[in-house]
Amino acid sequence: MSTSPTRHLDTVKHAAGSPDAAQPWAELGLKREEYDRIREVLGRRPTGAELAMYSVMWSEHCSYKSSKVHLRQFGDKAPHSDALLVGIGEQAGVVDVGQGYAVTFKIESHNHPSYVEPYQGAATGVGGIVRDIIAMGARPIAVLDPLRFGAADHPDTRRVLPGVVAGIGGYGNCLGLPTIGGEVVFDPCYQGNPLVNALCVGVMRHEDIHLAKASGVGNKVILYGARTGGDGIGGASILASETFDAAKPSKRPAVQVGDPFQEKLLIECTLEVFAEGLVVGIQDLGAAGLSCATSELASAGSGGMRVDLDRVPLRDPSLSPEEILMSESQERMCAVVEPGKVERFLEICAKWDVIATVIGEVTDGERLEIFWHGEQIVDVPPRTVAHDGPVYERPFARPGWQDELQADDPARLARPSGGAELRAQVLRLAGSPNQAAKSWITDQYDRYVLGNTVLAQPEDGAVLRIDEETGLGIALATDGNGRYAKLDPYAGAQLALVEAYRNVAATGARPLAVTDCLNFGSPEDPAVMWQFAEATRGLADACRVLGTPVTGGNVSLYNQTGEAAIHPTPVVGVLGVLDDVARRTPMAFREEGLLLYLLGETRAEFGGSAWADVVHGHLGGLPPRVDLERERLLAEILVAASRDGMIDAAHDLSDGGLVQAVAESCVRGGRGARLVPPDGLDPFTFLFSESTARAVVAVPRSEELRFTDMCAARNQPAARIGVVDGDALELQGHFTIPLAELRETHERTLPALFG
Amino acid sequence: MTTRVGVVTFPGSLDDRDAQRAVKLAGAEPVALWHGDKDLRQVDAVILPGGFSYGDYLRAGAIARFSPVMETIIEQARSGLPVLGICNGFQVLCESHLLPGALTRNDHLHFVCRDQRLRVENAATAWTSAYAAGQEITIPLKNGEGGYVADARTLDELEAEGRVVFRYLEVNPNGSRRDIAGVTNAAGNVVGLMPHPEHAVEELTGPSTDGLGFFTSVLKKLVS
Amino acid sequence: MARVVVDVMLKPEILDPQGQAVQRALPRLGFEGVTDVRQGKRFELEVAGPVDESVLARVREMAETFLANTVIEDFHVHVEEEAIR
Amino acid sequence: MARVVVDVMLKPEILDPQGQAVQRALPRLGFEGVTDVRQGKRFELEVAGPVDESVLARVREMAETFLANTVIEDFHVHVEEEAIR
Ligand SMILES: Nc1ncnc2c1ncn2[C@@H]1O[C@H](COP(=O)(O)OP(=O)(O)O)[C@@H](O)[C@H]1O
Ligand SMILES: [Mg+2]
Repeated sequence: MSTSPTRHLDTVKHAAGSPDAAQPWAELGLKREEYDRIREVLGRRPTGAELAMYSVMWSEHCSYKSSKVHLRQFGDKAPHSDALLVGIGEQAGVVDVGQGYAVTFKIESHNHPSYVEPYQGAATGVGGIVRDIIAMGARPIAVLDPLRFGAADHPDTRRVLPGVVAGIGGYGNCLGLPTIGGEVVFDPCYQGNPLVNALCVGVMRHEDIHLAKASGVGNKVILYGARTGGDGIGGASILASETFDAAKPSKRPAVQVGDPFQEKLLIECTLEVFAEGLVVGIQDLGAAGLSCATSELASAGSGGMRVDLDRVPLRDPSLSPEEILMSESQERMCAVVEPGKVERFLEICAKWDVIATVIGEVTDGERLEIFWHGEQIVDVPPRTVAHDGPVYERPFARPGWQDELQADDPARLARPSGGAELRAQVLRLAGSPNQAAKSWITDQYDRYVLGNTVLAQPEDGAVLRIDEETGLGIALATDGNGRYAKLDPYAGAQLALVEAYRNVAATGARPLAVTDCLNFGSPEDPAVMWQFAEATRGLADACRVLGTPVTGGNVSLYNQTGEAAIHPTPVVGVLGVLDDVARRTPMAFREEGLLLYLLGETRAEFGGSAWADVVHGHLGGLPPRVDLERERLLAEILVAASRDGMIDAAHDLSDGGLVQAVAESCVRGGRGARLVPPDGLDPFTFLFSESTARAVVAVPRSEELRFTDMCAARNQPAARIGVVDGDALELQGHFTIPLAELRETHERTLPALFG
Repeated sequence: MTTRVGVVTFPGSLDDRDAQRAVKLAGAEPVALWHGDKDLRQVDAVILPGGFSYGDYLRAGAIARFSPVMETIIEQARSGLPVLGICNGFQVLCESHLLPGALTRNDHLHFVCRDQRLRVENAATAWTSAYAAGQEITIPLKNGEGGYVADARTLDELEAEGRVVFRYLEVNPNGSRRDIAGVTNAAGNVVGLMPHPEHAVEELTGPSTDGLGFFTSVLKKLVS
Repeated sequence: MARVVVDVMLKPEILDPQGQAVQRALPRLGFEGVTDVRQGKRFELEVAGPVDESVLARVREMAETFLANTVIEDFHVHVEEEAIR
Repeated sequence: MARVVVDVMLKPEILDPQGQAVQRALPRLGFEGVTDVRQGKRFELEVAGPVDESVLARVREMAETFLANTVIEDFHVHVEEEAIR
């Protein structure tokens, strides 16, 4: 695959003179037509180095060739938003949160690497998304980690989960970023394909926004950070772009090992060079390493670029130029710097003990030219590498089984009869792995570092202060429900959005913008492609109605073992803003006598529900109905109630329904609650339905009138369902569960499985 | 004249800005100190903050201990400069032999972040005079290598001399010998502990404001 | 009673941040001339009974499946001839 | 070029939770007969030039002051005879 430096060097000149030389395009994951297109673009066969660059950059992972045509909707249908400063297409979107602050956030996947090597896969996933945020000029301030694993009691989950969690903690804690929210979902469909998504958020002043581009002839290209080694060659991006087959050793990439300490130095060093105005453009090195950074920087700038690849500091001196171009060594960045500022730039790097090397410069040509010991090995139009990759209109078709699945209505399932059975099922849900407390995991994450964490897990949304004087802050939540999306991918994507949106609103924050990670099976399967098309359409449509633009995200395809794809799993992150974080609404019921109100309408909706799963092992029917106008109204009510101090606690209702939410708020606050179903609702539906656009709030008696008046005035359905009281969860006339028993049931599950 | 409290930043320090914030909230002036400078900029006291200095790669605190700033701190601590080591700072102080014992991997082998109940056993040190002996406080704990160990003789000596400053209550989160969360040197000017008082100085962001007393204690001592 | 030692080191191509941190610190401490440092793990197993080839084979299997992560690490098993302590 | 190895182990009287965790797991994995496990560190130093007594003395000093924390750890320095890889 590669030419070692001692062997013959495949120069541009040599390539032009040897059109018929055999090239390993298929091994590098290229299709015949793609290889032919490269030859057409170049007017000759590519050199080995060029082939390496095109192959990684045109991989599914880097080029989005299957998803591009669908992702366009996020731009085309984007709602107008005054808050959007930088939209989709940059390394991460940027949102105006007021008072001169801008926030950038993005979610990414590291699914395949985390299956191969859970600790390092997850750790480097965090590292990668953090560098995206630094590259925008922002200081990273927090991480969220939506995770999905196979069955909780499967032996392989015991290997993957502890490793992934330790990796996220090991990297994030050492880097000094609080990990303050996320998800943990277990489902057999993720057995061979765990999903490790990571979201990072950063903050900066408006004037500090930086975009990746290389302009200004004569400006220097500086590579800084870790030395380049053999990591990920062969390669992680290619691996993430094909059906994963762990049995094929040739597809096992050299695992990338993260160095969070190096990344911490990179953060401080990068922020310092930004602050001194030393950079023209900057780009992180992630998938496809230098191939990506040089071609993207060059194609975003005005001129061309020349790089002397032999100047790249190496960890392994035997690497060939092709390997250097493809290496995915972590903790590296690339900056474009005016010649007069290079010295100062290098000084700051030295202060932070960061290796920095001038490897090239911006030229007045239009080509990206790469040299190896003086000989030219790459001469390409950078756009053709970075942006003009293949675009596929992959066929898609609603799968034949979809109708049957939807027809399998959960109405046929036996419902609990009587108080004892209700009680038993409440406890079964509260202790089921998906509903159980996640503290065994989240206690391994530092939630205090940086000193601005106002709310963290298990709260609905994470809340961070960003200005100590004014109290300005943001809220974030991520959600996704593969079961819903399997039943109806269009609705499923919308349900992910509305849940995250509602979670953010429950804290009192105004939802502003969206990032998404689309985890799906193989795009070569028309059924999967249909799920993907439906999900993107659903998300784009709903974002338009809610006025929350998608600012960026990530697509992870080929999450599939053999013929079996994972459930379609769009994961959505929502960012909101609070003018004063002192006003945030927590989830805990902390005082006796608070009145409990159920906001929203409850219907008998059990398709894809936690109840159907836990009690009956059933997945069928239709997911809960989406009502975007109701979601928007509910958010307005929650935000107004928080701002005006009308409520003491709020918790959104989602999987597990009302009783799960109330149980969580009781356990968190150390208080019991007495519940009575509102008129017309049977106890079962009251407790377990997963109807959307609902939340439970705790209202002090002194505020009751003001609160109910507001709901009435805005047509927000609100029903008084009980009171915070005693030390048990009671459904009046049906059952009582002592708080201690509830807590014990909720908290013992994960330690018992993984402790 | 305001009291100046230095906070050292090593490569990999994480809670340095939090320690500075706590110093400010207590009414003193925080002064940033850089690991590479021997000069302590005329501060009246020094805090070694939490974090992962040098990635904690060899042993927590082992590499930081050899930094230029530590040369001066070790020297001045011996002649009475108040020094507080929090978490990684505590590890640095043990590695520097300013405090006895060592911190090892948590017995359960996981990083743990929790709101930890402590008893203040000694309220006579430079950093604890704002508390009453026996007072119970809750402040965050977050570490992977917080198990305090020392040989039995050293432990007995610490107990006998009242140099165990904090003890874990309810849960021993890391297998520390005799539930020790923090210790002092014989003179009472150097104190180290694993939990993080600087994360318990504001209602909004901490589990309590119980940590503020560390910073007011040193202020009181320096002013008097 | 015999002691079997399993040494586990990262594969040469895998980044070793720990070893690098040590190496970088050495010159500052006045130790010159060390061109590379790798940090690994050493397991000392006390085994009941004599150590014959079948015991060693079992330990090798243990190293392969458990003590080392062969995705990123190599290991070496040997009987301790010389006591550390 | 020569390789000097420094093995660092917790002193016998210091609790070794990592070693214990390994030992506890072994029977579950079907490995019986291991009565104790201790986990320590192994440093491989590549040294330029020949390794004579003075180099070893320097490495010992390095181990004493830096690679090991002698409050809780013992160490052992030796020249590598047998390569792991
Ligand atoms: N892997 C994780 N990392 C951090 N926080 C998590 C993780 N998994 C779950 N959480 C937190 O636990 C709480 C409950 O999660 P979940 O039940 O998914 O919330 P919801 O259903 O309201 O979205 C939330 O605060 C969430 O952020
Ligand atoms: Mg929620």
